[in-house]
Amino acid sequence: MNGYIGIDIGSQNSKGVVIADHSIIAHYTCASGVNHRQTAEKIRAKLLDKTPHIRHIRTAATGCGAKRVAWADDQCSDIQSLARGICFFDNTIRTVVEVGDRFSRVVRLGQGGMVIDFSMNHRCATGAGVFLQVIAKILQLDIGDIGPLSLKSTAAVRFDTGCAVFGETEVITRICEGHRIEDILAGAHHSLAEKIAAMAKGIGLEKKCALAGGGGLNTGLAAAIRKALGIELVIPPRPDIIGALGAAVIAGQKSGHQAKR
Amino acid sequence: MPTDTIKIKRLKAMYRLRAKVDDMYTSGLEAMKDGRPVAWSMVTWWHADPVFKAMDLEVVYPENYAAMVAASGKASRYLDLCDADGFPTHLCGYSRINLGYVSRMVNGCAGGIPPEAPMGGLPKPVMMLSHSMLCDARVKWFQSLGRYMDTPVWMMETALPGVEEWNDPDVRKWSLKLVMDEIEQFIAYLERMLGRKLNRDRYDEMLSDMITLSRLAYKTFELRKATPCPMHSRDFWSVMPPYLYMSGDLKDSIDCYQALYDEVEQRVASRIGAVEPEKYRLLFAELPPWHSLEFFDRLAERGWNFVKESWAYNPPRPLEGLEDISDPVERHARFHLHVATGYHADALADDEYMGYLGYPYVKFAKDYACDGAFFHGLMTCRSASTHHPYTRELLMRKLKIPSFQVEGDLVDLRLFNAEEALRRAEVFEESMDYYRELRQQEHFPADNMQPA
Amino acid sequence: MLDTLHGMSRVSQVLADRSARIRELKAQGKKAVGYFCSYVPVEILTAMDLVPVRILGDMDEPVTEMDTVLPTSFCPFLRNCINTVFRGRYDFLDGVVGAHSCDAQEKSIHVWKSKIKYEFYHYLDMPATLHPWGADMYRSSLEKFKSSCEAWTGKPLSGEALEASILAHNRHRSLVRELYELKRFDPPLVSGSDTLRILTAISGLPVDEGSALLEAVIQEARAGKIQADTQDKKRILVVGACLDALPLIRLIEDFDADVVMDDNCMGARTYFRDVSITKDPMQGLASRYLDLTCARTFRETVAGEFRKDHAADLETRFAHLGNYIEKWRVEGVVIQLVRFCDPFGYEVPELKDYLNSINIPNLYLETEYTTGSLAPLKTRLQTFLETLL
Amino acid sequence: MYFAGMDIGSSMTKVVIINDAHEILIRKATPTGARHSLLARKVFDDALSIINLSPDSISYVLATGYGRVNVPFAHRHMSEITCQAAGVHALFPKAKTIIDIGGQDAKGVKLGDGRVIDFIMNDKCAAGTGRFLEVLSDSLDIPLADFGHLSLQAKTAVEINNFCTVFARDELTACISRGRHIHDIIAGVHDAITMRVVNMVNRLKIEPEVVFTAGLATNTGMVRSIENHIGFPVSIPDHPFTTVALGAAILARKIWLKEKGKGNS
Repeated sequence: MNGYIGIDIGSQNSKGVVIADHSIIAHYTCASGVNHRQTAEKIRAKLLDKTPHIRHIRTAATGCGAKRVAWADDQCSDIQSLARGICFFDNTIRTVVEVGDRFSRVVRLGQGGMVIDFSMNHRCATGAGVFLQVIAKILQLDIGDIGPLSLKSTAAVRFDTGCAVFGETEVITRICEGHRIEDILAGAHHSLAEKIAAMAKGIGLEKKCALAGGGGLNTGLAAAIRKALGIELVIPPRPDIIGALGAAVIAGQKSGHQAKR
Repeated sequence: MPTDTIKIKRLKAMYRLRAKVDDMYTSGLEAMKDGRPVAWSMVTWWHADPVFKAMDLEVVYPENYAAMVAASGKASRYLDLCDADGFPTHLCGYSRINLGYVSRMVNGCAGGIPPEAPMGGLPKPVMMLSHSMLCDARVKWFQSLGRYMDTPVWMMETALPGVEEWNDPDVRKWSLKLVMDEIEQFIAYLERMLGRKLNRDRYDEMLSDMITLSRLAYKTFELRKATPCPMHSRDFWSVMPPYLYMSGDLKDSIDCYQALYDEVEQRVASRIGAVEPEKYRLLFAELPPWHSLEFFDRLAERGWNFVKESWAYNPPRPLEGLEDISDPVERHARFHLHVATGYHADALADDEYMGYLGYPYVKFAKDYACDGAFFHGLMTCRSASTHHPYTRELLMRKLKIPSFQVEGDLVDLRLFNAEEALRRAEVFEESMDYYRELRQQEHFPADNMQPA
Repeated sequence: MLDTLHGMSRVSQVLADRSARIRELKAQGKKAVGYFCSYVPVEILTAMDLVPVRILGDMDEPVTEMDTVLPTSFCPFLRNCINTVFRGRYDFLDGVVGAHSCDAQEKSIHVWKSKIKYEFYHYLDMPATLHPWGADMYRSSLEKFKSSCEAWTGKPLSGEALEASILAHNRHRSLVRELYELKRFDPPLVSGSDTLRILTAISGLPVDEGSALLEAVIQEARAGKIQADTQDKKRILVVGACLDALPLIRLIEDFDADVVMDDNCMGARTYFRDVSITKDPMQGLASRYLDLTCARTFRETVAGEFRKDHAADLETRFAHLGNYIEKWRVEGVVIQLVRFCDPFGYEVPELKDYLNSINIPNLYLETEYTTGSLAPLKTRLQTFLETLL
Repeated sequence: MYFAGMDIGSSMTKVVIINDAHEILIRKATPTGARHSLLARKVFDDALSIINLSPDSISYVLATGYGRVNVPFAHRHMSEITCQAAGVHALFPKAKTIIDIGGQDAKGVKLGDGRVIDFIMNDKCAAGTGRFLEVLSDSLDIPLADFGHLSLQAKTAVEINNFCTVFARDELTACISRGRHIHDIIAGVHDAITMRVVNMVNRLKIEPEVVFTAGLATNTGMVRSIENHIGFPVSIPDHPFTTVALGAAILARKIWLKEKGKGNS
């Protein structure tokens, strides 16, 4: 059976996906580390041995490290792969919000995952997932726990820092002021969600709206973004691999086989 | 699939006009050497230029000079000096370069031109002309130089009536009166300073040359409505300074522009485009990244042709009946006042009130049949960036034309990330294609209107 | 009923909901006109029986509606004010008046007018200098403002009504000056934060109600009911554009200092200059409003003559600060600007030159007009105030 | 009599105790965890037990630093810039300019006989602070302590374009994967921090004698980079972490004497 590979080399985490016969056959994620060339090789090896029965026709790479994937047939932009990926998952979605480590993106899409409009944060990492990573680190908590913990808060604390890295100072000051950890986390999630909502309003929201990227795994952030946007959010089972999935779909399209779902 | 066949076809007549910008600086330095006075001036959109020329007073423009210092990557030394002297870092990038340059000139070189200054530098001025058009920086910048130099500053006012207000004859009357008073007072000031009277015939001649040159430039750029568009924005930015700054001999500039007009007309006749095949026709909002203009060649490889620029750098729309005004000062004043109010009537008819800067883009997008608009947001230039959110939404709401935003800055070259912008350009093509189909279905004026 | 309370308790009541009293007046058939800036001649609005309401921002509220209106690198105060308007906090306004005082305001007014419709929307063009021919233009611009108010209300504005309104506003301003006199005591009889709360309250009330409130508050202050407590507080003057940042004044008070005097639009810049009574009241208005101490006006001592006297220029532009510093025995000046403010931004080095020349320690602070952006100022303010020991 | 200065920094909590004759009895620095209001008391008590003094033998405790507001047992708190000035003046009487680069901010201070004449501070963007090195040390997993000697072996320092620390780190990761040497990368980060800090402190007109203190002063690479940039040598206190706490102790004594109305020291 013919299969297509999508590789997304992100700044923190990298993901690989194999699709065949309109469905996801295999996927693999690992830390991007320092050498992106090696990471791409590792993902490829893992995907190949997970799908021995597949004839891998074509590979497309995306993400900031895409150029390092020497053996990829195509390079595609992170925004196109996000749009194609979410459409593969559900083709009635018209807006997707992706919260990555370094960049948050909002894309409005039309039929077949075609990009209508998009925006993302530029020079500064404010509004991206790294903001929560820094805070989890200073509170000596695992990134996976801060979402659920933030949902236990009753009185979210005000968060104002512009710089993602200085979220840490703000956390320290809030701790000094004796606030509870859940309230501090809720404040951080709310502040991030607000920045993303402002960006989304900038290009207009069309229902149905989905949340993708690593941020989608964080239940607290998903709830905060729903509240800030004021509309329902669909979250795919593995929101972090949507970019890689989109790259695989593009590889399929480029090879003439329409990977329709 | 970039192919090297698609390159921007540069106009031959452009090169002579581009060279005229350098004359402005060489003539400024020569004047200094022979002891003739040199003035510094803000761009005044033709409010002061004929008077300067008629009084034979050499003029150089710190804004234009700062743009060249930034483009040649020599800005950081002057920016550091400006910061060290306590000026906030968010001020206009051009003014910070000039403030640093003067601080270096006065404190570092005892008033002489700093040796490292590009283009031979700017000589110490005998007077400086501020102007109230467009932004506060152009009012306060020369005043702040008082800390370093005892050079007198003259402030020239202009009226900036609102769209609805401009429709009122009283407002037109006193706005025109202010602009005329300012011209007369400026003439009186220069006469006192230079100790000689203005030669009114020479002033009238300069005025008519200025209007002829402006009309000829306007006619040339109207030809760019043709499909494919014969002249890329890169050529526009090269030929713009001679009429924006009225530099050098105006009659020579008129000849150069006539040659340019003929070449462009010839291209239109034989359907030659500046970019072939021309896949997308775009507007360019405000100031270009002077330091990385080859970025547009990379976009040309994708078939992007830039067909029209900001209202602020294009010649004003021709004003009927200008020639029949006998009083040169009134003719001059009406010509200048028309710059900022030229599109007010169109804006009012459309119930929009950002009559200059913003609204003209709606008219340009229609007349030049554009597929998209490129917005170059500048960190330290508010007057060139304030209207972007408004204009983007306006183009989408009125004409279903999408916009592409790239961040940059006047002076900090690192903020302009060409690679990242090129990666996103591919995605923006999908938006342009989508809305082009949408416009054709709903037969929006932008697409099916034949250029006037 | 709303006006049973008076003095400081009435101030707190007004501040709790600035629109409450305006809605009552509208119920009685009055109309409310919003404005941003001290350059809008409120005398003309009062004379037409319109209620002038100063539009203010909210430092605690995040700016969420501005993505298709104004960019982020823009005056954060104006962007915040327009954000509160777009969130419906000023839906009681019948009209708006904007002035070409600074470039940011001139542009935001045109964008605002394109997005929200009001019965009455006037844009007042202004010159940038004090040249006589500029003043002529300003005079015509004021006449146009008067005639468009008349057109909207359908009532002519008589000279007597305008003169009565000028007298009422002059009286109102003299009461504010009387309140400021109480701050010359040591300790001042009214704290900096209470002063700002009073000024914010009266900025949304009709002039005579504001004056009545001021009289009550002055009485309470004289009776020592509002007095700040301890003795050795350092006396600070805050210079800036429009400063309605109560949290900043409170931050200064946390470090045993008090804001005894200011030069900003909510305070002295607006209330320390009366309209001189002239045969033609419009001429009195024109000369007063053009000469306010805002940095937006290009002031040169020797306008027109062909020489430059920088020291004299500084005197012309900042002498009024020297007088305030002397009369209110100020020990330190805080120059507080919002980021992206050009008119005041270009003046910072020269203002510091002037203050240093009269040996007054000074500190320049830049905020983003959010409560969060004030937090990092704690260390700077405390250090500065400690240097005044 | 004894006087204590507590400096609650973002990464370290420091205590200095002096006697009436300005002799330093103890200088101690302990990493600040997330819950630092309880830590201050513990650091204070440990220090006392080391020099076996009882808490009530301390006549005056002055707290400073980010966490100064909630040190319940302090008599008073003052800003860390004022304390830094007093501490550096005690160690270097002729000092005129202080360059202080800590984990969370960078400061410049101009001194006039131990008093602060003028100061400037960056705590908005991490790129001009020690935080930048901590982020880099994390992703290269090289201890901060080695950064100094590693950077001194650099041939040509890397030029960093990105403003934001987060994006700069990605840029450096890309440099590594292109084979640039660790020495050049660390030297590049040192220069990036130095350029931003010196640009800022230039607003105060840097005058010798210049003292370079706080966290980064122990990094020999940073010292070299600063000296190259400002054009003259800098003096380094032997305990650069504790100069602020020392200043706090000195001011504690001064204020206590003033309040007691006793004769001068």
